[in-house]
Amino acid sequence: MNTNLALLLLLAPFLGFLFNIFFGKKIGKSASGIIGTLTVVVSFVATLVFLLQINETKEAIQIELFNWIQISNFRVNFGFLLDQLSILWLLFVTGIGSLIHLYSISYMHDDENMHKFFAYLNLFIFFMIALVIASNLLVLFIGWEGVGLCSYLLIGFWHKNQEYNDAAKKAFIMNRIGDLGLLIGIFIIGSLFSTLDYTTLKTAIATSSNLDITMLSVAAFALFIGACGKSAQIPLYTWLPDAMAGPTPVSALIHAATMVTAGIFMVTRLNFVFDLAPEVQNIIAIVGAVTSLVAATIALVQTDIKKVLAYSTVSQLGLMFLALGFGAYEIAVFHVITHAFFKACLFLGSGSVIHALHGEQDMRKMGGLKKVMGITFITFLLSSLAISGIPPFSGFFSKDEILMTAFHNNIALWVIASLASLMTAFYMFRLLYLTFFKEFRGTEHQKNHLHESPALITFPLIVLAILATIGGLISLPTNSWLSGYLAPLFSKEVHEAHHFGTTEYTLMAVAVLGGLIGITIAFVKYIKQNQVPAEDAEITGFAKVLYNKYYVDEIYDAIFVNSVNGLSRFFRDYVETALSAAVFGLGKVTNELSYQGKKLQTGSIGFYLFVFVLGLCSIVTYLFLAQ
Amino acid sequence: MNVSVLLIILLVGSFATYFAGDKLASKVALLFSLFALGTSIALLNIYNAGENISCFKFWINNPSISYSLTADGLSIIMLLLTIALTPLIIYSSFGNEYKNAKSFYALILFMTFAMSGTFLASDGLLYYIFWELSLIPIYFIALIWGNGDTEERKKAVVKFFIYTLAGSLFMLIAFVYLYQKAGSFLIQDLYKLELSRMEQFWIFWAFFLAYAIKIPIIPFHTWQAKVYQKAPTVGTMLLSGIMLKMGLYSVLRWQLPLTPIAARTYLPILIGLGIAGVIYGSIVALRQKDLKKLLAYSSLAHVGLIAAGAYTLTIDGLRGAVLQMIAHGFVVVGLFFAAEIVYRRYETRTIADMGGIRTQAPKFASMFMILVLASVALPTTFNFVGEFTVLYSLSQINLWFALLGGTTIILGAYYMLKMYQQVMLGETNTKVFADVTSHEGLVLVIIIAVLFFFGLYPRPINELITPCLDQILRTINKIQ
Amino acid sequence: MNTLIAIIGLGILCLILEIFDARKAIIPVVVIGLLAVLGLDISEFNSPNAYYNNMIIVGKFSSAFSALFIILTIFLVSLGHKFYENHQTKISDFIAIKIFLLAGAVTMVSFGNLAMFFLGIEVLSIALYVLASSNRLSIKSNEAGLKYFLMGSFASGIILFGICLIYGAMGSFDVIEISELSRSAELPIWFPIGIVLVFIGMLFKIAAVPFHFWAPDVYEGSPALTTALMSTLAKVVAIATLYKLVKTMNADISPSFQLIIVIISIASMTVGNIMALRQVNVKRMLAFSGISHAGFMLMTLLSTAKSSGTLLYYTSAYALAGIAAFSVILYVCKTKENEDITNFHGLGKNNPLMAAILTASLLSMAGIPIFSGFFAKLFLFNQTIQAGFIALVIVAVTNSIISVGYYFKLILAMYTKEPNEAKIPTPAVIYVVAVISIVLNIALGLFPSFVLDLLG
Amino acid sequence: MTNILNEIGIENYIFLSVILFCIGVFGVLYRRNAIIVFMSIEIMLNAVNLLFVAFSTYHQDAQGQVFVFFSMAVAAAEVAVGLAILVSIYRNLGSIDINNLKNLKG
Repeated sequence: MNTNLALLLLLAPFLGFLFNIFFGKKIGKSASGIIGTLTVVVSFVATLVFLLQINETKEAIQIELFNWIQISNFRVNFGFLLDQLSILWLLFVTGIGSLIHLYSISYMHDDENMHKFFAYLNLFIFFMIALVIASNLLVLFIGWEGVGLCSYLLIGFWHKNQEYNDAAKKAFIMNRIGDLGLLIGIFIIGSLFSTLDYTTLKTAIATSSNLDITMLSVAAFALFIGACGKSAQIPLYTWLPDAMAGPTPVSALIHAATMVTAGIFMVTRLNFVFDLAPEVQNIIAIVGAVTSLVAATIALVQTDIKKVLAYSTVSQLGLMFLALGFGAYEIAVFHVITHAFFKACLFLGSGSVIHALHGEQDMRKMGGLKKVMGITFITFLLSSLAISGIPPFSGFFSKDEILMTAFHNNIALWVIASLASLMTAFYMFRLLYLTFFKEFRGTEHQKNHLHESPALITFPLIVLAILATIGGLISLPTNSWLSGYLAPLFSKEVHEAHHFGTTEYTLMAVAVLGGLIGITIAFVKYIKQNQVPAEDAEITGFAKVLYNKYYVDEIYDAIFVNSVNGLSRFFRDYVETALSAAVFGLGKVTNELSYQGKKLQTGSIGFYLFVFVLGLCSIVTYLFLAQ
Repeated sequence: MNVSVLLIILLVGSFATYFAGDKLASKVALLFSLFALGTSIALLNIYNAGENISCFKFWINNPSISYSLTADGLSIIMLLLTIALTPLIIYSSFGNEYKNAKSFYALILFMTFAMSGTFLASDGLLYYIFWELSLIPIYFIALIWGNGDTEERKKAVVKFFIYTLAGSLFMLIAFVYLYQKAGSFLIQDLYKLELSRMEQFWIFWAFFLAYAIKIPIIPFHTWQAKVYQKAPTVGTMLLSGIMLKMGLYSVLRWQLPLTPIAARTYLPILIGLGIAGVIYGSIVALRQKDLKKLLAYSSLAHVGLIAAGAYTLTIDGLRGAVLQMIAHGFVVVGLFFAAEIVYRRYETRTIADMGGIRTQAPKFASMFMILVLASVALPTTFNFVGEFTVLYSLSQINLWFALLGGTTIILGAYYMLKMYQQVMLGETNTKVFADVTSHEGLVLVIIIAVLFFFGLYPRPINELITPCLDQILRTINKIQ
Repeated sequence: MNTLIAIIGLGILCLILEIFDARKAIIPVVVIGLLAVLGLDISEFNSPNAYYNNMIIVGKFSSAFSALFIILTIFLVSLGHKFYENHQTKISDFIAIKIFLLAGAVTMVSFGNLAMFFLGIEVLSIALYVLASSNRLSIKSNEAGLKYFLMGSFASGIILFGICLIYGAMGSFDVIEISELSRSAELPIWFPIGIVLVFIGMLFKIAAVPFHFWAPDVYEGSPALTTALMSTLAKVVAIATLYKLVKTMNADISPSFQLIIVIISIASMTVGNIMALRQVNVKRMLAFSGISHAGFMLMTLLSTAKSSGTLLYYTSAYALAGIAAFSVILYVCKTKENEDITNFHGLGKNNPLMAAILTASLLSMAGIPIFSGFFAKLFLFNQTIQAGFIALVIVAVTNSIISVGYYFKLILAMYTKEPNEAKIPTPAVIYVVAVISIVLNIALGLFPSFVLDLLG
Repeated sequence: MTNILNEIGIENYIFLSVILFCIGVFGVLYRRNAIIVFMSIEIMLNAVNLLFVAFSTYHQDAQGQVFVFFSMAVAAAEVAVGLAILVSIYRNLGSIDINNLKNLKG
């Protein structure tokens, strides 16, 4: 029963993919869209069934299908593990997934290759599910690489534009760098514990007496590198902003709600490994905090609506890693969920705006949309409040808990994080004001065609907005359903959230205050003083640095890409030629010898006979000397 | 019924093809290759039933050389690779018109015959004879039906021939020397030898020369790119799909068991060379202007990894190497065929002249994409299984090896996707590009199917090869 | 012995046939006659015997090699049919000379007495002088004749002197006596000198470095058919004789002497191969390849005890390949004034069979498997390594790599260049000879034991 | 006979014929006229013949003298052929200087 249901859950989107690839074009756009959506809904329903099941049994469901890879000291099965974590993850993957599918039916309707789009989306969902329900690291790796592939395909969906293709390629390769780290981690774990299976691994670690902590820490670090790749942390974050080249639903689904959280999922999954490597946890915390700040600063000055959201995503992911770094896994998960709600909502909202403006993404050419696009505006406002951590919206609870944990563990990081969230509030409302308030700054033609998006687009917005608002309920500071639900996963309980004193309240107040400050600054700047961000040319000073993302891409190009290409050119032009010259050289030498040798063959009998006699004499004399 | 039936079929096939005349040649060749495929599968069943399909006859009594073919898991799997790829390769060439087709296809079958022999022979000299025989047909195929400027082609092909021959002749000396010691060329007798360190080192390097040039391991690869580029695609497929596996197979079958001490002593150097090949090949591939040359360098990188795996002397390394050999065999044939498909339409192999194909040929685009992904070892493709196992074995030797070897994951993705982008993506090309014909499609689909099937279920192959590889490892460890 | 008589009888018969003006019949008759003689020879194989108090000693060795010589002669004679069609009047002379040459050859391998040895050499050589210069009107042929004659007679002078010194030391010409004596007491100093002089004279005949200079010029100058004869029959005879000489005269070669052999063989193969690389005239190229092969064959002298089978195998493989190659050359260059490589352009298109045969024979010479050339080399290396000369083998291998260079130059010319004129019709007899010889060559490759074990 | 031999000593015979032989050799090496080269070769052969006779007396054995007949006959045959070649060369070239014969080389 479970097996079949699990297979249904996994394979439904895959069937959707196959169907859309082969027949999508024939059955027409809407049909393929509907089928694509339905398959995901099926998975969602299946997930719900599992959720109910596990709520009563509290028993993780382990399913082993068949033996896949055979290594000397262990074998890897195709297997699923449906426990609290994976089901939770599935819940919002499939849930938000189906909403975004729904949204895309209308959003992508003008695209000739809509069926392909849905095929890819389905494929993505399939791989994401595989990643989540994997029972061992290698099956997780399948999903891990699979979602990377899908993001490649979807970023480069409009493949006629080579810039998009470059972005897609960049995303894939950056992910691959992470994947190498993940692989190394897998190798070490495999050779240390002779298993890649979560459950056996957990018991192995728990029981084993003499753990090689250093190797384990290396493994943990390698795995974290993998997480950095997927979840766009320093130093591998640069692909995510470029990934905005893809259609907006893709950004919402893959690059905000689901795929980018795979890193957090993996770390949470292997919490028992990371718990044993405190140094690595510190690194994670620091990286997370720094990332969140850096990304936030960049987001302050971006003018492309999606870019702002992208950097905000990076920044939020940073916060999640901060939490992971402190071993507060369920808090990170909590923020993942809330973030999924409001960030998806924001992206879809921006999508609807872009839709209304026929592809315009520059905030400087927007404004005053709240009149025409009421629903979009409201949903957008709600989720902006959520992300800025204003109570009682979902973001408030999750972010607040992260900050608290930070405060309890490391004040410095807490300061950084708080700064980041302050900036978050600022740039989100900057975006909100520039987009929806004041007068429209676009072309006349656009102005005349301004319209609220159709229901298919607004419905998901509404749902997500509601979730973004009330999402906090799942883990209220005092009694958290979530931490109770996830408790079986974690070895050591995290108690900070429970005893609730004055410090906590002050922190809460500070956080909220920060959010409000940010909002006010934005209000003063863009409503009162009615500023509009300067044209690219006019940007100067530190703002220019920020606007150009600290020139990180340029630096990477200079250091890595160019050097590799230069090396390649050098090898091709010099080393290769030299090597083959060396081989040909031998032949040339012999030929030359032959050429010289021909001169010996003078044709004169006298000379021939002379050599004859010479040879004769030398042989005879030699024999004499020998005797 | 024993394996020599297979060889007979192929040999007869090659003559039959020649006498069938230019019209029928390709069909006859395909027929015979399929027949051979059927037979080999039948043989596989017999083997799995536990019966003996080896064959042994005395041939020359002094020096004692015997016609002895031994079929164990390793030989059979390599044999199957050869026999399975041949019909694909022949079928893939149906789109082209070859002048004097009868000799062309006859040579292909003859080469298959020779290569199968190499994989089966368990008498050192018989093995060497097949090894050399396989060189002649490819020489003529590349020389006569090759493309590009004749003079350059001649240079490349002759270099290739002399170079490889030079390598293998030293192997011959090694064999003769071993014969002096053992009084027989039979592999089991050679395995029994107790060679001194010194002898082992000499013999090891003699073998290494032969194999390093054939595989090729850097810095002995200089013949490769040019020949792959100049040879007709069919020839390139034979070379990269099967022939270079001969070298790797021989490492497992002959070099390591015969000279274990040397192998252990040089282990770091050899793995280092392999990995250097991976990195070097990938980097050089980045900036190739010619599609076939790019693929040539990519295959240099891949075999580098395989060689590294083989030289780890661990069961994982050997197993991974074999799996990767087969996977690479299929994927590289597929990629070269894709290049050929583009060539058929655009008459060019220069990457710069391509691009914007995907919009015109969605089917081809998707299949090509899958092949590209397989060659960068995306999980669920066969290549991942092999690459993972090899990298794991490397990590067991030293984590750094795994790390450096693992760069293939990154660099491979880089140059392959770059290539794909330049060849397929971008603004719709002005030149029309007809989508794949049914038979081109069939070839690609078969290859893809194989890659995915074994990518998800490599078990049958594992079970076939593992006992034999264990045996080899035992031989290695017993002696040292 | 009967073989020898029969051969001479055949020679006389064909002179008589001319008197009765039955020139047309000569070649068929001779071929049939030679086949008969071959049968006779084989019948003698298992009945070793000595005649005229050890003047002639017929044994396995001699009759096996005589059989090879006879077979080669059959090929050469039948090739003559087309070669001499434009001067039919002299055909009987040419054929007769060839047969007498064969007689000389047989004498050389079956001598039991230095006198017979000397006579054999001279009969062979004088016949060759005539054949070399047989094309009276061409300066090249004359020059070739004279060069060969002068140097040849000089060499035979040396040999004669050597024989004389041996006789002086031993007081006998009988090889068996000599070898017995040589084992026993301490010898006068001139005995080794005598041996060396004879040895050197033979080295000249097989064209080993540094006594090889005549070969390329003579091969190039003399008529193609004669070249064929020289490079196959004459060379094989010479090496066989030298082998027999060394084996019978001093079974145990002194290390210093071995060193000389090693050096000469290395020099021969290296010089031969390297010089051949840049040749444009095919005959000349094959002359140099012949020199290098002489170097290979010399390796057999390092283990005379049991290498006779190997020598027989190597010589037959080499000679058969040579016959095949030359029959193609004859066909291609029949109408040309020279044998330059350009004449072979596009042969692969014009006449695939001929091209294939030439390719096969060249591959055999280069030592590529299943052609007997490979096995010949293999057995040779095997023996030499057994005798402990691994360095020599390595040099030899390196050389066979070089040799591929020029053999393949010819193959490339046939298959990659465009033909410069239309296909010329092939006389059937050439086809027959070429095919038979190459088939024999491959057969030898597939069943080496047949020849290899003849001499146990 | 023998006593003469004993008085003179076999060595001297050997030296004599060796000297003769060498004269012949040098003649062959240094003279350019083909006829004279022939003659030098003849000198070599005759030196050997002399030595044969000497040895045969030394050993009290007739084989040596018989051999001399052989070698004479052979030499005659050789020269006959040689002269024939020479004649045809003279017809073609109008000279018998062996330095003119260098068309075949390289």
